[in-house]
Amino acid sequence: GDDDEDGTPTTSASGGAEASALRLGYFPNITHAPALVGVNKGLFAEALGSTKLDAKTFNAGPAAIEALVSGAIDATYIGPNPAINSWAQSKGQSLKIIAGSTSGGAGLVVKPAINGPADLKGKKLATPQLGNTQDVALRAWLKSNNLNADAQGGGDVSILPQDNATALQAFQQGAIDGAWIPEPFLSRYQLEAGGKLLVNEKDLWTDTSGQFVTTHVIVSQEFLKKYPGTVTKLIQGHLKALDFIKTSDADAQKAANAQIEALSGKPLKDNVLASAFKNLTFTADPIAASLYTSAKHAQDVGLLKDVDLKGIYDLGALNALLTAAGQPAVSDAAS
Amino acid sequence: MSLVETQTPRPDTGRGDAVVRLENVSKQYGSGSNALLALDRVSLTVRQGEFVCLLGASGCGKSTLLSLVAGLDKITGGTLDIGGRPVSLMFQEAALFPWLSVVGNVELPLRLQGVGKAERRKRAEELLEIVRLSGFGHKRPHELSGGMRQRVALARALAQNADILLMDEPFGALDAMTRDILHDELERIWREQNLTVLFVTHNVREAVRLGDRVILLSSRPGRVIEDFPITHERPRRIDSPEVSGQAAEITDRLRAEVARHAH
Amino acid sequence: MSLVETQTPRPDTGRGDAVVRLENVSKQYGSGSNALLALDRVSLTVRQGEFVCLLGASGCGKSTLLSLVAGLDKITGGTLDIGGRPVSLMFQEAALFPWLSVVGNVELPLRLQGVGKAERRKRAEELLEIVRLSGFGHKRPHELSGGMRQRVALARALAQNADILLMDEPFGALDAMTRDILHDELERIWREQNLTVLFVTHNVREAVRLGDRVILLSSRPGRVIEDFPITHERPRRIDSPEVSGQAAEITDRLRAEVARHAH
Amino acid sequence: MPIKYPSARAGLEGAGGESAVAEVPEKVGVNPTNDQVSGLDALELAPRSDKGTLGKRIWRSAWPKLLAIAIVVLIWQIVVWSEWKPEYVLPGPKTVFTDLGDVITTGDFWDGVRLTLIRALTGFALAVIIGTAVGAAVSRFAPLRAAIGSLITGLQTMPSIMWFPLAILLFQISESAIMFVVIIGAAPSVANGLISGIDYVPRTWLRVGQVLGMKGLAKYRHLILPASLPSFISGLKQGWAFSWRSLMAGELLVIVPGALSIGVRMQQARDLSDSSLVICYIIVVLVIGILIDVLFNAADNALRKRWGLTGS
Amino acid sequence: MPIKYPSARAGLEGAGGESAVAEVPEKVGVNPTNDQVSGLDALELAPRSDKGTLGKRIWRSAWPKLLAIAIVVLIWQIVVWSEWKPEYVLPGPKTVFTDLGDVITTGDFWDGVRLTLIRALTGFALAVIIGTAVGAAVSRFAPLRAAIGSLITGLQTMPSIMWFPLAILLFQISESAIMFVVIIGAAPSVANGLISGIDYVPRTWLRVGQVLGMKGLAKYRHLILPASLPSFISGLKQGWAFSWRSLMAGELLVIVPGALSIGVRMQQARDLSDSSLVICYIIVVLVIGILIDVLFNAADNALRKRWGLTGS
Ligand SMILES: Nc1ncnc2c1ncn2[C@@H]1O[C@H](COP(=O)(O)OP(=O)(O)OP(=O)(O)O)[C@@H](O)[C@H]1O
Ligand SMILES: Nc1ncnc2c1ncn2[C@@H]1O[C@H](COP(=O)(O)OP(=O)(O)OP(=O)(O)O)[C@@H](O)[C@H]1O
Ligand SMILES: [Mg+2]
Ligand SMILES: [Mg+2]
Repeated sequence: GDDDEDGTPTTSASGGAEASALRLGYFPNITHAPALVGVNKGLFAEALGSTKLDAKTFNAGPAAIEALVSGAIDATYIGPNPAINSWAQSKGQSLKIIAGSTSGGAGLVVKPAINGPADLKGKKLATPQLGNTQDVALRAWLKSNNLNADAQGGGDVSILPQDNATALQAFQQGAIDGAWIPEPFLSRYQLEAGGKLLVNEKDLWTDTSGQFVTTHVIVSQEFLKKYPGTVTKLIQGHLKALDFIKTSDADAQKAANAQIEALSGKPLKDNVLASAFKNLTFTADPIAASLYTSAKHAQDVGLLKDVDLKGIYDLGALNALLTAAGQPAVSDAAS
Repeated sequence: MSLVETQTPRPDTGRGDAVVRLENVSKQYGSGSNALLALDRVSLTVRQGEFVCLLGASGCGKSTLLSLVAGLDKITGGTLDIGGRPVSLMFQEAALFPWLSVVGNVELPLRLQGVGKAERRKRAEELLEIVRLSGFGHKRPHELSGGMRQRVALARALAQNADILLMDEPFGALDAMTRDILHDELERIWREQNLTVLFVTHNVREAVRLGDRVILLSSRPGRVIEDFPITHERPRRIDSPEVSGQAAEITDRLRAEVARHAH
Repeated sequence: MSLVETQTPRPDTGRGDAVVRLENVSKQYGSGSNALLALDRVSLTVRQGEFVCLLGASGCGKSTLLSLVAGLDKITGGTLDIGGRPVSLMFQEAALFPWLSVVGNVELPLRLQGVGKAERRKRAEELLEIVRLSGFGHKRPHELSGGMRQRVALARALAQNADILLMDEPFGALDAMTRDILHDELERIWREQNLTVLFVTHNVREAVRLGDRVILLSSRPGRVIEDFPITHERPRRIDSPEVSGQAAEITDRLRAEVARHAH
Repeated sequence: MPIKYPSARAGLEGAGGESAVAEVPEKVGVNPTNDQVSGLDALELAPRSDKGTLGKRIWRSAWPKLLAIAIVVLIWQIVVWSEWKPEYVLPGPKTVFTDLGDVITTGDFWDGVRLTLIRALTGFALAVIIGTAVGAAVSRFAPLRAAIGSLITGLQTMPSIMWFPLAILLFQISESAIMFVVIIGAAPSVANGLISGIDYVPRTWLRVGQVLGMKGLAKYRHLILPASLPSFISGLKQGWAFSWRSLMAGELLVIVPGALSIGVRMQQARDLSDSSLVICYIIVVLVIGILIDVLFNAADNALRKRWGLTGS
Repeated sequence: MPIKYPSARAGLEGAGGESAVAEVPEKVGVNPTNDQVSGLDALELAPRSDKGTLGKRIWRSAWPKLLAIAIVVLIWQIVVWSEWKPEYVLPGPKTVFTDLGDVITTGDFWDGVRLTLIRALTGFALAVIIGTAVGAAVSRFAPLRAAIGSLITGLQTMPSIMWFPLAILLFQISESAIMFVVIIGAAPSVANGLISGIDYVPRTWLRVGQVLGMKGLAKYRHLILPASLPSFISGLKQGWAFSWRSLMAGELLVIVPGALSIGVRMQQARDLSDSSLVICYIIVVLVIGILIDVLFNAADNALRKRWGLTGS
């Protein structure tokens, strides 16, 4: 369904032009629960009406971004970093963030013997990827505790960017001393590898009352310009999914896990699933403030070039829908 | 043997035209300090339908001469002219293709000429019959003896049905009896098909038995030093007194030459 | 030539002991419908210091016999006994190693025997001198003519300095003159080193010129059909009347045999 | 002291000089019975004797493999027993084989195998066609060789992950994108195998071909291809390895819900740090790899037999 | 109508029958001047003529490559000009080469290259040693061949990512873990190349070796290895490709303080969605791959020359 986008735009009741198909990307990952639930329960299809949903899955942010910018998909659920990076590389032309999806669910898990920042000197800690949210959070946190770590893995604390699965395995074998990771690994480090939660990232985000963006929804600017109506419907479906999660938590967990199983052959363990769901908050608020702060931290530790994030959000459609539903609008302001 | 009937008739250009003409042909291998002058200003004309034998010491440049005529190597001096006629060369080594059976090897030239399957199988069988190897068609080359391989190579060369046939010591590895039989066959085919043959051998009596002329090459660099016309009536016998007599004469000349160039 | 002095003296076991003994040796290639009986109950004894020549039609099993004696193939019947003596075999094809230069090929057996560098270079040069190829040591095999390659193979076989020397048509690709010279050399080496030689050839006069005995093999399956002792005084000349006379006699016998088995 | 060469028949007649064999062992080079122990010699020089029944032959080729497997499993079990690593890091054979049993008894798994194999075979077939064409062209035209000869190996050294952006750019998210990654991984090997085979076609054969008037396609059909077949087959083998590896990476590009390809399952097992499942899939991939290799070896053996074990 | 074969000398003396060449073109098989156009023939059969000065020779081998690069860059530029994709998706050559210039002028980059190359060469060297030993052993002992012959190719088809768990298990997060992944990726190719070479050693040579009394090590040293060198070298080439690819994957495993290896830099460029940088690193990896291939080709050419372009 890669060339369906050229179908003649039809005009919907809500005003914007609509595409014949929407190609939506997401990961078979618990932080993308609204997408998992929405696809599994047919909520997107329901909202999109005559527009066909063509869902694609990815395993990592870069691939999803590559697909988005080369026109292989129109919208995708994704973490904050790939979005910022693409925004920076394209000088603000590639994408727009149109809604939040997931907040929270990250932190530093360490070996039980480590009791505080003082014990971390000379230790090895893993993060998912150099310069990503967790990596930046760890570095910022270390800095605030007067520990230094350089981009090459040197310093008081050695930071090793590794993919989550490898890092967990290394942790299980004692090859690393801890990791700053998102869900579901945050739960798995504790449940499967006997790790101790040293820092819950939630506690660091005091200005946003413990909220920080983990996943949001982006759409390619070209698609947004051409088919604003379809985008609105996508947000509608997204909101329905969020609602579903809020109202029937147990069903939502089951649906998300069923979708994960369908996509990758194996579901998450129940205890991991439950723990992860507990740590995550699913909300349409993109928590813009945390994004700006995280970007600033990244610039501070030298992992991001100066980038102007102004205009990365396009929350008009979302706010219109929220208002219509009698909910408070969300903001794209820095704080 | 029906070999001749099944072949397309060759336009009779009449015996006597120059078919292979070498004028001051030189061939140098390598260059600089490693250079080796294999042939030095060789001039030689072979007429249509002639059977010319080449004699010379080991390493004097006979194989080189044949490969130049066949167009496999390039001359480094002089002029060589074969009028674009099709040439067939039987190499000193049998050089059969190991991935083909014996009959497959013989059929190959016919296949390349687009001869149909049944037809070429028939021709190949006839040729194997001529080299006295019928019944060995399904064998692989490595299952044959040295002499048998050489005979398959001969059959393959004949299958090509070319105007000019170059033969490099074709019968060296054969016993006297088999060789006699093949001499007769070769002479018959040569006559019937009006072939032009350039034939390298070390056996002087063989050369006298077969050739219209016997050419003597000197050693390093190779040069034509003598050209003996053989005028005895055909069919000749290799053990006839005439053949032996002339062979003795040529042998003496050859010995003198080799002794002079003794290296 | 100082070749002999530089070699380790061989214990003189006295001429006359049986060195190679074949009793009812058979050799069958393949099996089932594809079986080919190459040798059938061949019995043959070669004594210490004897020079035995093998004659037979193309494909009669001469090469097979040599490879059995050399231990390259296994007999399928009978008993073969060479008393564990070192054997050297010169193949029908030169089979030189292309990654070695000419002198490298000749040196190889010496190297395998652990002869030192200077020493083996000297010996190799002497051997190349014997086969009249001094000055070609640095060439690569593909730069040689067919006859020259065969001579290098001979030098390599001689370098092995084995008790038993098996030779498969070693001089087939050589001109008469070069061959005469090598006959003399081979005879000298054979005598001086008290070698035992088994020599395959298609040239009957060559066999008579060189051999103490000439053995005739029949065709498919190969069998010993005649054993001619050659008693003429050495040194012999290949064109002497004695040699020619006995050669004619053997040729007649051979022809009769080949004609009987005509295939 | 004479050595007897005992023959099949001599053995029946009574082993007269048998004891003498041991007495002069220093010249084994000429003694075929002694050389028999070395696999290569036995393989190359000994006539193939009685073949036995089909069952016997299969058993004969299978037992060393089974023995090797048994040894590996035994060592593995011993390591597990030694409690060197906890069970969730290095599960024992029993756990793994139970899991494997569970996995391969689901129809779903076989759907995945089918999907993956179809992709692999399609991709490989295309890679062979393209690689052969490129290899033939490159070895035929000197300027082309100078221009892109080295590029071919260069391409091969690119990790397949780096082709993803380009694949997505050119083919969007589709099966074609996977094919692209597979082909670009495997075709260079095929081309290289062919080129190296062509480079080593004996000069004599080329000369024979020229005398027979072979040109263009006929020359390739009747001379170059058969003569370079051994090297070509080994190129195909390598190409298969590359295409399979690229496919495992490429399958993460497009996930077809329902029939989960092997690559996706493997990635998932890794993501879940399910060591037992990871080992299961390692075994599955190994078995497929070995089965395909057995096919290649069969082709190779047939070829060697036809060639009389080697060139003329 | 006779064809003149113009020779070097004849050309100087005046081209007498030159025009006749065109008149009988259907029998080009026997006409060496016509066959000159085909690269293979020219390569195989024509005597190598004057070599020219060193500069000239380098130029002659370089210009087709430069031309090829120029053409690729031109097509790329045209695609960019056509605005098929926005610049941030498919950056133009100018952007990329500017970035490349920036990247390669930092000392840091060269530290990374050095680190990666040292790893690659160490790993490859070890893989060659191990692969050669295994290959020789496997082709020598028939039971070993039956037992693990196919396993070798099987191992090769394992995506390197699947070795990580095992590598970490055995070597923790260390350089040794990278080496392990590299070696297990490359050694099978080397072994396979050697095995296939050994399998196709002409029977005649084996027989000569046997007559010369070669056994054991001497046989390998003086016969098997030189005879199987062509195939061995092509195995080395493939092995290099595998080891380089495995290294790129393996480098993501271990971050050594101080210098960022090429693999890590590449991944980072991808993570940052910096297309221009990604292409930069693709170019860097390609260039390294090509340079190494040029080395292999030099070895190969030397070999072919020694062999008289091919077997005897
Ligand atoms: N490819 C080559 N490269 C270099 N020198 C060569 C090459 N081929 C032949 N020669 C040399 O050219 C000379 C003539 O060789 P050629 O093969 O023509 O001899 P010949 O007369 O056929 O000898 P023979 O009777 O032994 O076959 C020899 O000295 C040989 O060393
Ligand atoms: N490897 C083999 N496999 C099957 N048959 C073989 C094999 N080698 C030889 N033969 C057959 O054995 C017979 C004898 O072959 P051999 O090579 O011993 O003959 P030869 O006497 O040396 O002949 P020539 O004088 O032509 O060299 C031939 O019929 C041949 O076809
Ligand atoms: Mg010659
Ligand atoms: Mg023979």
